[in-house]
Amino acid sequence: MVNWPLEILKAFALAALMFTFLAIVAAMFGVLLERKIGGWIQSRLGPKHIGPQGLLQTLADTIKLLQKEHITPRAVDAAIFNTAPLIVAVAGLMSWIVIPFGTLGQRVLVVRDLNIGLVFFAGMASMTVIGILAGGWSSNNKYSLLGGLRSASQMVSYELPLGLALVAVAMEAGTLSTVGIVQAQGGWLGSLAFRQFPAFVIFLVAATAEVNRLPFDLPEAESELVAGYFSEYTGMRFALFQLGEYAEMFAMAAMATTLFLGGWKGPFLPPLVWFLIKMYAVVFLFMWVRWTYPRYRLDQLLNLSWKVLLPAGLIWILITGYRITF
Amino acid sequence: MVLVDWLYVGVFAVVGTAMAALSLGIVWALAPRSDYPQKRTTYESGVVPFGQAWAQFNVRYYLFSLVFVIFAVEVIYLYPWAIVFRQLGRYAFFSMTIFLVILFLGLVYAWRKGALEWS
Amino acid sequence: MQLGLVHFLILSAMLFSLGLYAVLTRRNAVAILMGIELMLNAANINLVAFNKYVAPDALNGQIFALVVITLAACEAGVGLALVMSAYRNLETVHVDEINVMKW
Amino acid sequence: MGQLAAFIILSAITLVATVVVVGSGNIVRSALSLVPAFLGITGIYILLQAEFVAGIQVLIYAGAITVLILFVIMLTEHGTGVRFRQVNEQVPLGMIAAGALGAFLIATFLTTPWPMATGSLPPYTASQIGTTFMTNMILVFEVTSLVLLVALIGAIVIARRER
Repeated sequence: MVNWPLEILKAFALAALMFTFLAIVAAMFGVLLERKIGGWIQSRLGPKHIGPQGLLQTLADTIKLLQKEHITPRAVDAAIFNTAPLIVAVAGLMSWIVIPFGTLGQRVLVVRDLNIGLVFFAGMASMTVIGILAGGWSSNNKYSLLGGLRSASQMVSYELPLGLALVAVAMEAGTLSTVGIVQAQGGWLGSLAFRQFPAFVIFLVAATAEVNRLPFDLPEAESELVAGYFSEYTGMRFALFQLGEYAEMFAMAAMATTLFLGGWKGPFLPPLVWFLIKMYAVVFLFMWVRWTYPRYRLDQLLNLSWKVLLPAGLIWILITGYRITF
Repeated sequence: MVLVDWLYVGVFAVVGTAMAALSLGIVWALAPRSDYPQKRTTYESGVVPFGQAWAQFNVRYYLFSLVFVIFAVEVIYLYPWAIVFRQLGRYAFFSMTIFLVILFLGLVYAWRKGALEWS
Repeated sequence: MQLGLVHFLILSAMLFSLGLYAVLTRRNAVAILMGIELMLNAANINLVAFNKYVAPDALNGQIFALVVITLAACEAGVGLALVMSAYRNLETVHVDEINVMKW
Repeated sequence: MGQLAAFIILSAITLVATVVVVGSGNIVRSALSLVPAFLGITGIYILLQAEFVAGIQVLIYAGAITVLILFVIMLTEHGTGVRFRQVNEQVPLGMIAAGALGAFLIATFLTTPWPMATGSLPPYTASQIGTTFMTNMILVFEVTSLVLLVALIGAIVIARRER
């Protein structure tokens, strides 16, 4: 029988560990990586002064954010105003439950291998939309409301191609559980990126849009609407939105590795190292795209999702089905 | 056992909210509080805010979320089929093709009727 | 006390009556739609509970719950389309003000 | 024993959120508290070992329908809606009717002897749901796609401005 108190204890420890891991790796290190890579691409240096090679820059930022005052504008719906960043941060964290990091001997390093892993992951991605709408609405500010609506309609339109890419992978692997999918992929050449290349492209494009990253970050673009849905948020609440966004970005990169690049499988290095290499490769791809492509206008952006990605996803599912059944 | 998996999910939600709220609590404890009316006005790039924020827009936002709901429902029917269609042979594939073609008609209709236009 | 079928039925009865209360007493058409969604959810809980306790061999209850979720999505879509077009023509979403048959 | 505790916590979350949905004056607050209500119901489905339906509930109800409702509220609230009286004059009547129905339902649930079965559900429901959909529920499956198509076309015709 399941020893419940032990399981609860393990769950608490794992949750605390995962949250700190995400706060440090995804948020702090991610932001630093972004600024460093941005600098390198634009042939400038990026943060350099705090700590060796600027490594402690985001740590200093976090400590600064912890001391900044929370300004709550007048006539704001305080309850929703405060819970919106929590929703986005927790949704970003919870999508990490189903991601397998690697194997230690026989055990797979995954928090819990849910057997509807992909559906759970898609569900958590759709929770972020609720947080963004709540934040946009409760800030009682025309710009944040508009930014919230535009960002929500963008994320909503890109959830469908994301779902279709997940379905294509589920068809190939025959299971919804992420660990099963990684085991279904062969070694280096057997990974799904080759057999499911269109689904891989759709997944990457939809993931970039789902996380509101350039070239799809119109709703919070500097040139557009002040600061989109979080223009009223200051200090730590703003940092929570950022934490949720970066955690979601890293989760998308980790999911792309798990589904398409063969997860932790690789010839020589230990599995965990392989997983991190592939994940950071995809993160680098996201960042590289950010600093090279111009921003899409909102109607081009929505047309791309509805008129290109969605039909392509549907047709690709039919092709995969045909290929597998015959 | 299935329940243990979802116990982890529940504990993750609770601990995640607690730690995020903890960080907000630290700020509430640490941060200075100097409160005066001008600071609390909503941010309008310096202009004094006028009118209601809830300016209502036209119907295109609704149409996008409507088409999203219908196709989200379609995607959930794809998940169970995707797992088992391999063992079920051809007719399962053909029945799903009919399903997808019918809904593709819906997408074409929405496309031609301008429900997907942003103008 | 073991978790039995009756617990789930009582919970769904409570949810159903709360949803019915919302439908009967709310003025805003969207709030009425929310009440209907709650009532549909209550029915879904019953379906899935019966499927587990009374007829566990075939998953008919859960499949029926999935179809009910689909219909709830369609109903919400069409209902809100009506609310949108009523709002555009009558400038109001309060149901007791929408009492003229031809706008 | 643990399941009963989990059931009590989950139904408490659901009922509190439902009371906020039903009773709140601010329409957006009641729309947003639909989300914890639906997530509580997802927990109930998990207790009933309906894992796939729980995943779908999160995806569709909490993710799609609530977003649709929020969009419509934001499009139809011209800022003054929040101060309008949200409740019509039938409150006492509505309360009595809903309370009576609830009491009647609970009474019938408690008294009828439910034919408890001894079998147990398969742990992984997603694949069996897929098989059942494709084998003996094939008609339901195809008709649902027609229903979706009709709902989509109907909603677009109603909502779109007549050019």
